[in-house]
Amino acid sequence: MTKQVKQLDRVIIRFAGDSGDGMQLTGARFTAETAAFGNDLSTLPNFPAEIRAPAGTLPGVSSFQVHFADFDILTPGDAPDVLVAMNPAALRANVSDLRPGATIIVDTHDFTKRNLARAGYDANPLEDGSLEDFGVHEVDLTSMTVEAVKEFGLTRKDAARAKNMFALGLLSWMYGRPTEPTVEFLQTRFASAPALRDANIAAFRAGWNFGETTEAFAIRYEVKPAPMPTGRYRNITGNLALAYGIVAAGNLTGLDVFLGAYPITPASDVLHELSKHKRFGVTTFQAEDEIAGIGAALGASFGGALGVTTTSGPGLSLKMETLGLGVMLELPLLVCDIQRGGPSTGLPTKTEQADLLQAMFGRNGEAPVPVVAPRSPADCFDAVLEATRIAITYRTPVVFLSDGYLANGSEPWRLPELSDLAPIDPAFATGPNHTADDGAEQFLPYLRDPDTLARPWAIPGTAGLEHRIGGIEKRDVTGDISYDPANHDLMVRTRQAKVDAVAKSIPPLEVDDPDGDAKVLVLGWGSTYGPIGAGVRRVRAEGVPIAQAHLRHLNPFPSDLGDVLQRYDRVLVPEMNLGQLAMLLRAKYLVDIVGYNKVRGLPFQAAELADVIRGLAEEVYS
Amino acid sequence: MTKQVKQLDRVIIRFAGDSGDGMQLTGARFTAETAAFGNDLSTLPNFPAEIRAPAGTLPGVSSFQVHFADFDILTPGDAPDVLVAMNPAALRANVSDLRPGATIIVDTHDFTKRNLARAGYDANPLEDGSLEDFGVHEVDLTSMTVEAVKEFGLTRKDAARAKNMFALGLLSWMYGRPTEPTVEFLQTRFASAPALRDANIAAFRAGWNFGETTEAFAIRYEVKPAPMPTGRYRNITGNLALAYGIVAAGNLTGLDVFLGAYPITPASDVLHELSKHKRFGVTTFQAEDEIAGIGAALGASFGGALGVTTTSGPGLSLKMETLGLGVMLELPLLVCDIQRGGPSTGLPTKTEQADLLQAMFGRNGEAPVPVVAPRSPADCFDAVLEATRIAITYRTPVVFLSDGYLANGSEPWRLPELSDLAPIDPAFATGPNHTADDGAEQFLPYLRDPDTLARPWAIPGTAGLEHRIGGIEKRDVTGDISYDPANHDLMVRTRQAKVDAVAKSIPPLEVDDPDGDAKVLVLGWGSTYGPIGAGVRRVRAEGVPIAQAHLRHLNPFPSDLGDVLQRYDRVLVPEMNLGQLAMLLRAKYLVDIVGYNKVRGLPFQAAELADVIRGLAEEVYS
Amino acid sequence: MTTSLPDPTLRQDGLHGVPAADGPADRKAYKSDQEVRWCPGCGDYAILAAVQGFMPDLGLRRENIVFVSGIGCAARFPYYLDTFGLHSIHGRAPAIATGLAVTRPDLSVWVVTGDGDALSIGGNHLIHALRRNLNITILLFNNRIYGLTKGQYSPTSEIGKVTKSTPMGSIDNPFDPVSLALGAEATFVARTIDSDRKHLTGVLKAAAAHRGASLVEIYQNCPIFNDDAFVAFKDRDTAESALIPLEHGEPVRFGSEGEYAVIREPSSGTFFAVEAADVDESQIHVHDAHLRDPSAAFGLSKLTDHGQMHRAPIGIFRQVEHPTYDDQAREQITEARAKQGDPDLEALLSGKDSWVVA
Amino acid sequence: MTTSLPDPTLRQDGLHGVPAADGPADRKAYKSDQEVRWCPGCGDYAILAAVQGFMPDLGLRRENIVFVSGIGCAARFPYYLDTFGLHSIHGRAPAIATGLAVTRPDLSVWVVTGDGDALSIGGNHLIHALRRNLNITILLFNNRIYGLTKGQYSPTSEIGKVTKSTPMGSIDNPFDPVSLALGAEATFVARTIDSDRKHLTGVLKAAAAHRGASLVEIYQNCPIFNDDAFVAFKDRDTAESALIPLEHGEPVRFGSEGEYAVIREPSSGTFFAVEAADVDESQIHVHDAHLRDPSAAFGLSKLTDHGQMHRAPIGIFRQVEHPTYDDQAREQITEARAKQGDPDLEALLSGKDSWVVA
Ligand SMILES: Cc1ncc(C[n+]2csc(CCOP(=O)(O)OP(=O)(O)O)c2C)c(N)n1
Ligand SMILES: Cc1ncc(C[n+]2csc(CCOP(=O)(O)OP(=O)(O)O)c2C)c(N)n1
Ligand code: SF4
Ligand code: SF4
Ligand SMILES: [Mg+2]
Ligand SMILES: [Mg+2]
Repeated sequence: MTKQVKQLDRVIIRFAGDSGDGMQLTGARFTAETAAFGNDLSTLPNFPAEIRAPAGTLPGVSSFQVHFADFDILTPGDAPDVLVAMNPAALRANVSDLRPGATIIVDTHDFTKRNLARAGYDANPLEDGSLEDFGVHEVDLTSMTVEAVKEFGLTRKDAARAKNMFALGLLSWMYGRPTEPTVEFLQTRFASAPALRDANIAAFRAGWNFGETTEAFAIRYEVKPAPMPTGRYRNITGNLALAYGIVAAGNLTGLDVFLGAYPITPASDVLHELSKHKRFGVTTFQAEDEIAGIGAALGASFGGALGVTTTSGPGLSLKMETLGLGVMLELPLLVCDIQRGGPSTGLPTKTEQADLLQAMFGRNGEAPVPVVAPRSPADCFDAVLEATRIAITYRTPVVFLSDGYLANGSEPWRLPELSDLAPIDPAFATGPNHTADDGAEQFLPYLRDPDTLARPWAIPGTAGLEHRIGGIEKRDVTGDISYDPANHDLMVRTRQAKVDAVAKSIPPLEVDDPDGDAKVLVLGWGSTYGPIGAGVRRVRAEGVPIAQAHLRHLNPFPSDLGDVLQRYDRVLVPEMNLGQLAMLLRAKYLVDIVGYNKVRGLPFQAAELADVIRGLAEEVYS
Repeated sequence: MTKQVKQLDRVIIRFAGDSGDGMQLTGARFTAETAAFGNDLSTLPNFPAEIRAPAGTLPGVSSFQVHFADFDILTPGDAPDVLVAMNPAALRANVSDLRPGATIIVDTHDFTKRNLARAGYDANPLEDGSLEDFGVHEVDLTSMTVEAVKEFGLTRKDAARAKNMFALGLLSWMYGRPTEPTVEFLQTRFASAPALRDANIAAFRAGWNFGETTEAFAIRYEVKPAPMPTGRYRNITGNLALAYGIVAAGNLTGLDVFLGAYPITPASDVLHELSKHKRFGVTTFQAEDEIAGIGAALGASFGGALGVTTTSGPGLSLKMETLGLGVMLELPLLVCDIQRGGPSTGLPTKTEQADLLQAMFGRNGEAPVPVVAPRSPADCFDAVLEATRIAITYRTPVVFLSDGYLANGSEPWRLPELSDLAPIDPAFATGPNHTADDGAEQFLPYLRDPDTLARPWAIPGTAGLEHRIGGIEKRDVTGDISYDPANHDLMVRTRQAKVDAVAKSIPPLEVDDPDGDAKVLVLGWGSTYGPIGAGVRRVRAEGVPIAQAHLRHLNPFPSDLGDVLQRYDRVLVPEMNLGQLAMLLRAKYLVDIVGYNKVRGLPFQAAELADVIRGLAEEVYS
Repeated sequence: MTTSLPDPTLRQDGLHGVPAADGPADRKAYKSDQEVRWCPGCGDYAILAAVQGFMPDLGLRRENIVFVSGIGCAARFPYYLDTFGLHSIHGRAPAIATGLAVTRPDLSVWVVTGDGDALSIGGNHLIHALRRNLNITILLFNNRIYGLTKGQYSPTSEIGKVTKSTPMGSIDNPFDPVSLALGAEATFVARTIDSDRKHLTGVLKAAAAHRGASLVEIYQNCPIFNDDAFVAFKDRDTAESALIPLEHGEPVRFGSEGEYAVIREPSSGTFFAVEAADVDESQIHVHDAHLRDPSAAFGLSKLTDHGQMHRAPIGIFRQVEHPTYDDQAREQITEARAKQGDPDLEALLSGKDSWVVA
Repeated sequence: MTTSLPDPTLRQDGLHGVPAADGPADRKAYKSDQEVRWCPGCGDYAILAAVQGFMPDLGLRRENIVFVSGIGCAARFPYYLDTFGLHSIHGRAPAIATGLAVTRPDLSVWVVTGDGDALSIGGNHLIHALRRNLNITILLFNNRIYGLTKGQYSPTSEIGKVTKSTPMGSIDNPFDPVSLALGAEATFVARTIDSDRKHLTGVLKAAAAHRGASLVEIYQNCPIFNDDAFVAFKDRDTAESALIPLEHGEPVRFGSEGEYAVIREPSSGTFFAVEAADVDESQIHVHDAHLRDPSAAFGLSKLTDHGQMHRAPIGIFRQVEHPTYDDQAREQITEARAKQGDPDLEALLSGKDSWVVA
């Protein structure tokens, strides 16, 4: 039968099921097809904190949301247009997020008394009319899948397992996604298990055909490719972009990379990924704890490698004493914190921005470090290169602040031309750097570059540069132990001045103020970039002028930030914390920042921010 | 011969010698005599970081300064009037601090070529006229001591050792100090070694008689007792007052005290002192590291004891993760940080105020804790009782911020009437705190007191109150694990609100503005109280109206702080850091605080602050 | 292998001082209201069942029992027992338990920890708790993997283990928790396995009965991330010839018909597993868990192979009396009071050098 | 007890890969310009002299030697040697050395640490460095006290020790660093003493020659805070009957005329010191440091008494070959390159699923 085709500019689909149902894989595949098709897209996975909560229960629900469009989009979307629910729990956990009139595709197979109860339903939602605002498609995905793959002689369990591919096939049909990539993927993925391979491919095709043939689905949707700058693209998550950025940093500095890390959600994947790239001269060391992880990285830096450590909030707390040593030693070091919900163990799998002040101040004494934050998944690549530039140029530890949303979210990434990436020169000291009055050639480990205030990086193995350094206060220039009061005051100020001096190398803040007539500035940092941008867009679309700027450098701030803030009547700073950046801005610039703060473990929604911005704009412009 | 007696209102004496010369003891004894005599006083010991640097070298010099007067004084004084130097290094290390015309008493015995060289003197300062601005008394203290004690048949080494008592005797004579206390002290101290006892007493008497008889000393000085409020007094250091405060806290709460600590300068003495007071129900646990120290203390708190941990900056960094757990568990816990020079190992034996922001923000996530700081050595007693009140009443960890200057400095302390100390009720939960709709009696571990927002403290052993808590986000009221976004936002805000609520229990800020006409306010926190007060006095003495206020509560601030700041044209905040309190004030109140910052590892000097205050006043009043 | 515990009100053992329950309790009383959330087939279920099963036998008041854990799948344990519980942070449970045990002689304090929690981040607290002989019972759930973080190798994983963080295989020697504990002066060291409820229960009861730090390594299967770790011990055919049960005072024999035995090679002093038939009965090593010298116990721990496991001794390796840290800490307080008399705060504060201003 | 080291360019030992010096150096070359700042009579002076003394014999380039230390009196050591040095933070030296050793095969990496630094706050890093068999040489200066912080008891202090923090005496069992290291799978474990320059030098050279983690416990006197800790070993009359020298392949005899010997009691397997005269030569234990099984070495470590010491074995307890963590980490990189070919960053970034927008 021929089907009606409807044009859409954007669609938000959420796949939801039990942890065991392979929803992350399904979402990833749909995303890959969508990317290949050429839409712009943004994704948001959401998994339970438990390894595997009991099947069919709410805590066991895992979901993956993908937002794709024929224009450039900034977020995974607020309210899904389509929900694929593989069991009652998946339905119950997600239905309240849907927009009115949304489409729901449910696998009815598990809607048994028992499973409804496990999900906390007293009545069957498919029957009690509670879903009447939605377009519900009841399909026994499981049985159809089992039927479709019976020829391959799998156990019933394995056969049923392929239902996620059936669902993927159906959705691929609905939105005219290309199918080859997925077929190829399944071929390689299950190369070693032919039966599984064929079953999954068959299920996938069966799902497609089901859409094609059944009456139930009368409409297909078309979302045209989005116009994008020319170039080669790939879809990438924040953690992957971070890992690749670290590999690239080794390449651009010409240094071996040493990662010292202790596993912790949501940072572990960076360790996993980097452990695969040994041939790039990347060594990964799974340490006994976070302290050993940063300690080993610092030792590697002392030896002339690019020392890196990756962790999340609780781990960062443990690294603080050693980070302070790094500040004293003035050695390059990358400390990457993939922020999660806190305090303490908090919400390990949820996102948050509440480690900014810890990164700034979490050490004893005056121990300043530069802080850099990426704004989107793909931006993790560029941001970590910037962090590396600062660390190497200024001989200092740098804290890189990503978060769970960036880490696991994905977006299309336009691949950089390697030739466009600026090399970073470690400029090791190779000989004496001073001639004494008596004409003797000397090496002075704390004699600084007058411009950057950086000290020489003299690595073991360099004849004549033997020297000893440590965590006790050091005499200016010589680096010898010094208890002299004036010297201490000087060194404390010099370490601060060195970090402040980084600002000289930071470009002016980019302010997006289309007509230059906005009186309200929305300023953010980190992963709020997408939601803020989307919110700003909506309000602008209503004809209200709004300026937007986003900070990559949290310490030091760009030199012109103060002037920028002065230019606007009101400055709104949305943060997924209780106002940490706002506090730093208020203290430094004495500007009465308006904070909008939510600490829900979830990214902001565009609509929510649009309301806040609109509200503020009304005050200002009325 | 009869000697002329000269009246003085105040004198600053510094005893300086090699680490082995017993200068700390000498100073302590002179202080005890002075206290007994009834002067007001303030002391400042200063020891080398090395255990025992080579004898006769500058790094080996140890000194003790005592300032006493016939009026109430606030600091150990800026420039000594008298220096007692037991060797060339002691002279060289201290002479530059003296006021012009100061008196120097040198033990000439060690002024040999070799010892002059070790101290870095090319020429003998006693001969090259470099000391002409001073009144120098050259005395071979060592030989006279050896002579004085020869009858007791000590080795020459032991005999010479008594020279510090000879010096003490001489100074005691010069300033008319009572001698009995010291004689008694020596009798008990050396009870087990009669020869040493007699020798030291003899040396002490010999020193006194030498002053009495020799022509060299023509003048005796008299410093009348200072008028002080009636009561019983003792001289006390900050660390001792802190230890006693903790013992008293156990007494006032009726709880056993458990101290989990790992030794670290300058906090170790608190562990040492508390380990002596087991009979007060104080258990001290020398842990394997700082993390175990706070962990054990937190475990003890869970069990219903008063959990305490003591440390210094680097140790506080290590405790942060566990402190965050304490914030989640909402249990009482005292975390005492005796700040020292940082960052990293920094200047272990020097003082600093640079851990304030670490205390405020050094944990992952939003993890607020109240912060309290003492203002003087004796005030450590009251301040830790206040910290205990907050910790117990609000079920929260509290950070107590002392520093090296308070820890080792001393002053007379008017002993409190025990009956005046308010009891602190731990108010353990004893039964269910909620009746369910079905009438069932329940215990809800996170059901809060509406006023304080404190949760119940239900300790093991209480039948029916069995419950489980941990570091994962908890559901409001029940304390069960919860990953619910709205609940997380609520709990984050509630923990913050609870700490903010402490402000309701804090008295209004005391502002000392004698005629209420000052336009300049000098605001401080912690150990700067003395120097600031002394500086303010000097400027007021010149007829310039200056207001002074000092913060005991750094988090939350007293509720009226904002209004106070508004009342003054200019607010000066002197800090021994780069402006940490200033930053908090600017951020919260948007007031353009004027910071005065020195990070020299030494307390401010009254004269220095007077200049700064005067300078600012001139701007404002002109 | 089952130890019956004397009436808690009388006994001088590990539970001395912990108030006895008024009446018998049943296992249900120890089940909390929380839904258990481990993966299907996780060995943790069996251990939970065993613990809930024998808790009533201890005859203690439930409110005087505290389970302290760190972080990990294993560390979720306390939520499922209706006693007091503290799910703390990664690796710190022994430290936290220290403050609790020292200040509360009336509590039975248990620590539940995983191989990563106990031996990786928490290694230092563990060896110090053992060294001090703190009166606590430590259950080390050893699944030879990081479960909660989804399958990285742990300090007990075999060399060459391929995991997410070691695609080319791990290169660290694993710890043997028993050897490590003996090297750290532990007074009670045992090993058992999730799949043998009777053995598990017997060892845990003996551990509870020991006054001092008891370390019990429990081989625990993680079907999701390390399913084959203990196959040799689970599989009916191989289990009996793979597990070497140590019984105090008994010759060490194993195998379905006791066809294997353990002997000590005289010159090197090394223990070997042999065919019982090949040696004289007199050569078979007789296990003595009560030896002061831990060397024999240490030697036996070296019979454990650390690759894909096919052989390991289980049972109590060492069990010796030694004063506990917490008992002595409390005795010092008693002694101080006896010596120095009742505390007098006023006298303390005024000290020796006070003076009066009238 | 002295080990002569082969030409560094040829050897396959612990120093393999570290460039050889062009010519002979003398000890002065190893003295830094920093004034040594320990108390008069501190055992650290003797150790420093010994190290400065034999460093030239290693025949290495000075710039390829790195000393990493933690915090404590002992930890000041690196300042006094004119090599590269890192005086880090308390307890973390082994962790820091790990990153250095793994990334720089051309360096000779030494860790200097105290009993508090290594066994208290740093215990976990120490046992993990040993377990991994990192190619570093660890000098543990054991003065059985916290020196730098002015005399609190340490994890090696005897029970009952009265210190500033334990006025009524300490109540913790001390660790035996040798037992602990063996429990942690260490491949080279030795003990020596500051007062015997020859023995000290010999053991340290052997440690440097070992490829893998070498732990050398050095009894070090702290005259200021723990002066009597090792009296029995210093005092001429008692020393020879107090120290039990272990020599690989030799029967264990001691005493000025070798009048004492060590035997292993057959049934328990425990080692005892006896009058040589009372036993048959054949009963005397012959030391084998190369046994794979560490049990005998562990047993010998238990001859150490941990009270006021009057008996302790010194020498090399264990020395066995085992692949090192750092060598293997580097081999994996080489292997990866061989297998997967030269790195291609562009290919890595674009991955398998990239597409082109024209
Ligand atoms: C400070 C800190 N670091 C890391 C983590 C992440 N983490 C949680 S559990 C765990 C290891 C779990 O392994 P194990 O202790 O063996 O317990 P299992 O899950 O296997 O039972 C890690 C690395 C954390 N929660 N906190
Ligand atoms: C994080 C931290 N905690 C505590 C200290 C204080 N501290 C310095 S050295 C030391 C112990 C020294 O003992 P040991 O390691 O035996 O060395 P020794 O001085 O005896 O040579 C301590 C507790 C510190 N510097 N840093
Ligand atoms: S991951 Fe492994 S250890 Fe954790 S719950 Fe699942 S099966 Fe058990
Ligand atoms: S305190 Fe002891 S260990 Fe430290 S330098 Fe002095 S003598 Fe040596
Ligand atoms: Mg595990
Ligand atoms: Mg020591």
